[in-house]
Amino acid sequence: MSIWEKLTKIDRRYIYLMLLLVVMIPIIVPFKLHPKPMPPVENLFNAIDAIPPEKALVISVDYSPDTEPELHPMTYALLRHAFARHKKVGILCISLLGLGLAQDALSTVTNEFNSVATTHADSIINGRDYVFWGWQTMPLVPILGMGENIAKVFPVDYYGNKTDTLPMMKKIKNYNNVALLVSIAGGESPFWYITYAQTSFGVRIGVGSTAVMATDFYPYINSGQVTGMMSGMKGGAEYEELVLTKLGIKGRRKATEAMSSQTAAHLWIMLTIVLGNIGYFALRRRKK
Amino acid sequence: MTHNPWIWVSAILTLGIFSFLYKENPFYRVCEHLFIGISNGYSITFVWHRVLMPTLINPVAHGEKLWLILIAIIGAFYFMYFIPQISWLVRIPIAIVLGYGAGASIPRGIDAAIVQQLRATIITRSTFLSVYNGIWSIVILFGVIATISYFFFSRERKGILKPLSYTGIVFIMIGFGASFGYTVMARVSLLIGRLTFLLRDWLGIIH
Amino acid sequence: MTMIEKLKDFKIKRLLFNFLIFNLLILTSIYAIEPPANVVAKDNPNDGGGSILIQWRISPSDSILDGYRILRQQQGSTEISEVGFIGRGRISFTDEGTTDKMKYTYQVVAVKDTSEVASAWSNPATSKPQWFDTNRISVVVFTILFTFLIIYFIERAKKGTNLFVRKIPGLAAVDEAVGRATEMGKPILYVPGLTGISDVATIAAMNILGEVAKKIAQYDSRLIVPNTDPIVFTVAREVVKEAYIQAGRPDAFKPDSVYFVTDSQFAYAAAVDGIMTREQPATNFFMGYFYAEALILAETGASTGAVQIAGTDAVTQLPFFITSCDYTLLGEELYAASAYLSREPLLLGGLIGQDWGKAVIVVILVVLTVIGLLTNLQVLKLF
Amino acid sequence: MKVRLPLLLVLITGIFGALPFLIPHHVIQTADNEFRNSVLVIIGAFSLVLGVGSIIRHHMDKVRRKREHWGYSWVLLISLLITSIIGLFGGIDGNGSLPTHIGNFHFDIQTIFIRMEVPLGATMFSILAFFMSSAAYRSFKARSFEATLLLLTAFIVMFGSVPLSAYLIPKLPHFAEWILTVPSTAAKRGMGFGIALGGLATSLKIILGIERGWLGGTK
Repeated sequence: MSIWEKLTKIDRRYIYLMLLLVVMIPIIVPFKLHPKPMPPVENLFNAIDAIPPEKALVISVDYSPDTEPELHPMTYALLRHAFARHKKVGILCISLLGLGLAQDALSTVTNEFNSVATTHADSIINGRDYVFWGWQTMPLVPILGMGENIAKVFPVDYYGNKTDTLPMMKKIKNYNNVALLVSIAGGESPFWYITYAQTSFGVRIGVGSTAVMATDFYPYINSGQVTGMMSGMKGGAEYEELVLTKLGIKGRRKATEAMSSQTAAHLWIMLTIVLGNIGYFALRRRKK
Repeated sequence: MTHNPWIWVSAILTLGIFSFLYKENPFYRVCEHLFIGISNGYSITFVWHRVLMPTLINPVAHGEKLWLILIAIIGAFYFMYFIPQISWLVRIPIAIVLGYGAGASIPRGIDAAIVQQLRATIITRSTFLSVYNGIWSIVILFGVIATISYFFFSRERKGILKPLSYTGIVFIMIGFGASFGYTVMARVSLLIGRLTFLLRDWLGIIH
Repeated sequence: MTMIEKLKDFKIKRLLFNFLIFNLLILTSIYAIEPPANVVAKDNPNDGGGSILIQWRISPSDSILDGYRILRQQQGSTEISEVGFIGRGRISFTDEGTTDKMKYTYQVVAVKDTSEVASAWSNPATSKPQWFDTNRISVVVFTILFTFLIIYFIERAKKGTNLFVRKIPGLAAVDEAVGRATEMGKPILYVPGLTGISDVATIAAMNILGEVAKKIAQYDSRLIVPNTDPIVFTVAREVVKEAYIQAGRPDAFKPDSVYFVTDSQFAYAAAVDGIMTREQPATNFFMGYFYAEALILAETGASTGAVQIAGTDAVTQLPFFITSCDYTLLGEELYAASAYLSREPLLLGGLIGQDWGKAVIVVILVVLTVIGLLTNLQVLKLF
Repeated sequence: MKVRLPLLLVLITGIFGALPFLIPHHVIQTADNEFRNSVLVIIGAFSLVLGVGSIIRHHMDKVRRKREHWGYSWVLLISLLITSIIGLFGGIDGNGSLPTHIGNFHFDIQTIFIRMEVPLGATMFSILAFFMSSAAYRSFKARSFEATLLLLTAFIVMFGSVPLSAYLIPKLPHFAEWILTVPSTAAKRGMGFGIALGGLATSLKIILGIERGWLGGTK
């Protein structure tokens, strides 16, 4: 058998094994990548950068553990950005399963900041710099209710504090004090925010979405209803890159690390296409 | 390595399914049959606790909506399938489900897939407010017409239909290639998720 | 006064002045907000009753407001209740809690912090349900048009007009594939998609199954039909049984060849993968609606060396069937296939009616685009 | 009776199914809600009996006749039985009459679902990544013009979605996005029109009793 013939007849199991290796090795030892941010991601970053001190960023953690690899890094990146710029952050969950994830992201990122903070002002303090409102049943209740009074929707926060006694909440009453609301979701909750929170209260909406869902949101970016968007692992990685280059915040960049696997997998699949075609053309020429 | 027995169970089942990639084997067969058994068991549970209890048994037991008993009898016609003489009774519940499904899909299908799509495809002057948008809308309109022409069945592909339907298949193939390439990204993320579970939650190699 | 005293005096004066200005600012910020005007209430159109639409002219001080509180008073009652709150910049609100035939009046209150300014009361309005949704006229028109086309051609077919349907590539392979399985002494696998019986793709899959089963009965091959929907399972079994009767071989029908597996998507995929690798079918048919499992099934089938014929209207899954199967029916070709295979006039007539429907769509697209570009007519308002 | 009654029912429920989209009146909307949330749900629940009955019979038969691989049928039957018992008597949240934990070890139906069914399903789903690579290797060959188009667009979109491409060919990610939003949209929309018409025709034929395949071939 000639080498060309061999190229057309690689056992599928070798192809599988290679894919397994190219995905697994970078998970263990990620390589350095610097994704180039696309416009929707940059828009989201700039919108958060421009939040005035009297207004807040709201992050709605609407995903559950099954989409964690794609979406969780986005929450990390947003929190890092907001805390580095000392923006006020409010966090809520539409899905009950999101509570644990939001709590994980908050504690990890606040620890990152507080472990290097030297002064009280540098630290990230619950109630002053951020409030974790928790979860409220039936999505429409918080989505509409926050337009009138956030403290009414969430009388106590996730940790059991009375919400309206928290210093940050003195200024953050409702959507009027929210500069941007980012819904990170594997499902359609960003649509609910667009349909209800935006049309009734005019709040600006950002989206973090899985790659599969992302195409559904593009029309809303074009129409200006969505201010910015991160789509899939790639979107998360691009945001992490912005946080790294523009703010110099290190921290673990999980999406970028996973992008190593993603990149390697894509390149490998592209290589298999090339291999298959080289063999095919070589054989065809010989037959002629 | 974790001491949580459930994580071990999940990890072993994960490996069992992956083993199919090498070849079909007894380990995979066990996982496959377990999967079918559990999924059916879960469906039974779910239907009982989350469907029949709240929508049928509880209301009837409280003396509300007694007409639901009639519906339950119609539903029970499915059991007649196992009795050959009266097995035709199965057609009654099927007819109800099928008829409603067909009827409901007519106006909704026309609205979503025809009226709304026509609206989105037709070009007007305001489409040209942005020049690029205008040009791409023309390409889309042309592509839509070409694609439709590929699916004319009652005419031979002669005359104008020949080049038009050929252009149609060009659009279709480009669309399919794009879908394929795009889906690769999503599927690899799933694999990353599974491998992360094995390496982190089970083996504890990474953090 | 010394220079220093003058300076002090000036400072005090400036302080006083600042204080005054400051107070004035606070006062104006409280009293400057103005109410919205022209509050009009009317029955919310195209609804099932129980809601009233309230519209107003925006408050001149809208930009500094928190929003608007909407108050309602039922005629003949003194009680005033708040029915909602809406953000600044909005000019309408729908009160969805009204009782039909009751008269209500509304007041819109501009709110900033603790200060509020109310508009005048609106006209009284009542809510009532509508029997027809006028936004959906276009849907009705299209339904009537397409229904007419389809019924007309079915009637023509019934009268025996000769109806032409061009060859559909891939279908010629069906005979060949069944024959090949017989020669090899291997079974034929038929997967009827993952959706319920009212899905068009499933209905088409059942029609094709009938034709395939007839051929299988003639050739005396073995058929396997695993199902994921209980109702589709019963229908599939009847269809196969009927096909064996029509082929004159009722005794050859094995009821066990058509069975239910599970309604869980990936458990089903795992099971079919197992069947394909263990039973080694010579031919696999994938007909109907599929989700992500499409490629799992098709790639496993390809690895066993089976001839694969797929057909689906699930556009997102078509690329995967195209790459992994020998023949693929694209979208609508799946529906056409059942007509083409059975040659039944009713199905053929329907197919030709659909072709005319498509022609109508192309004409509408072209004509309205030309009008939309040449004139300023709002053609999109037609829909 | 065996044919007329089902056909009449299909006609009635078919018309009833179409009306709520056009008539907002609450009488119709309430009836429609009740029909969807009670009638269809209950009938659907009963249909599961058919399915589960079939799978149990299929595997019992395998065991009885000692067909090839009959041992695995036991795995299926026993796991089906155990999960059903735990689920039915242990309650969906694990608070039923049957105890579903020993000390700290919980084995209620939700735990079984999350720890067994979910990983099994997720792994099956992730296998797609492997199958995509082998499908790409085997079938993405430039055999014809159309096949080449498929191959090239898949290649461009795949490359466009990795960070590397933005450095090598800065315009590529935008081009990939353009393919998704312009030609791909056109093809999907064009196919959608035909599919919708096919759906309409089939639904009409079902309601009017022209399409009777679902009766099991009884003409």
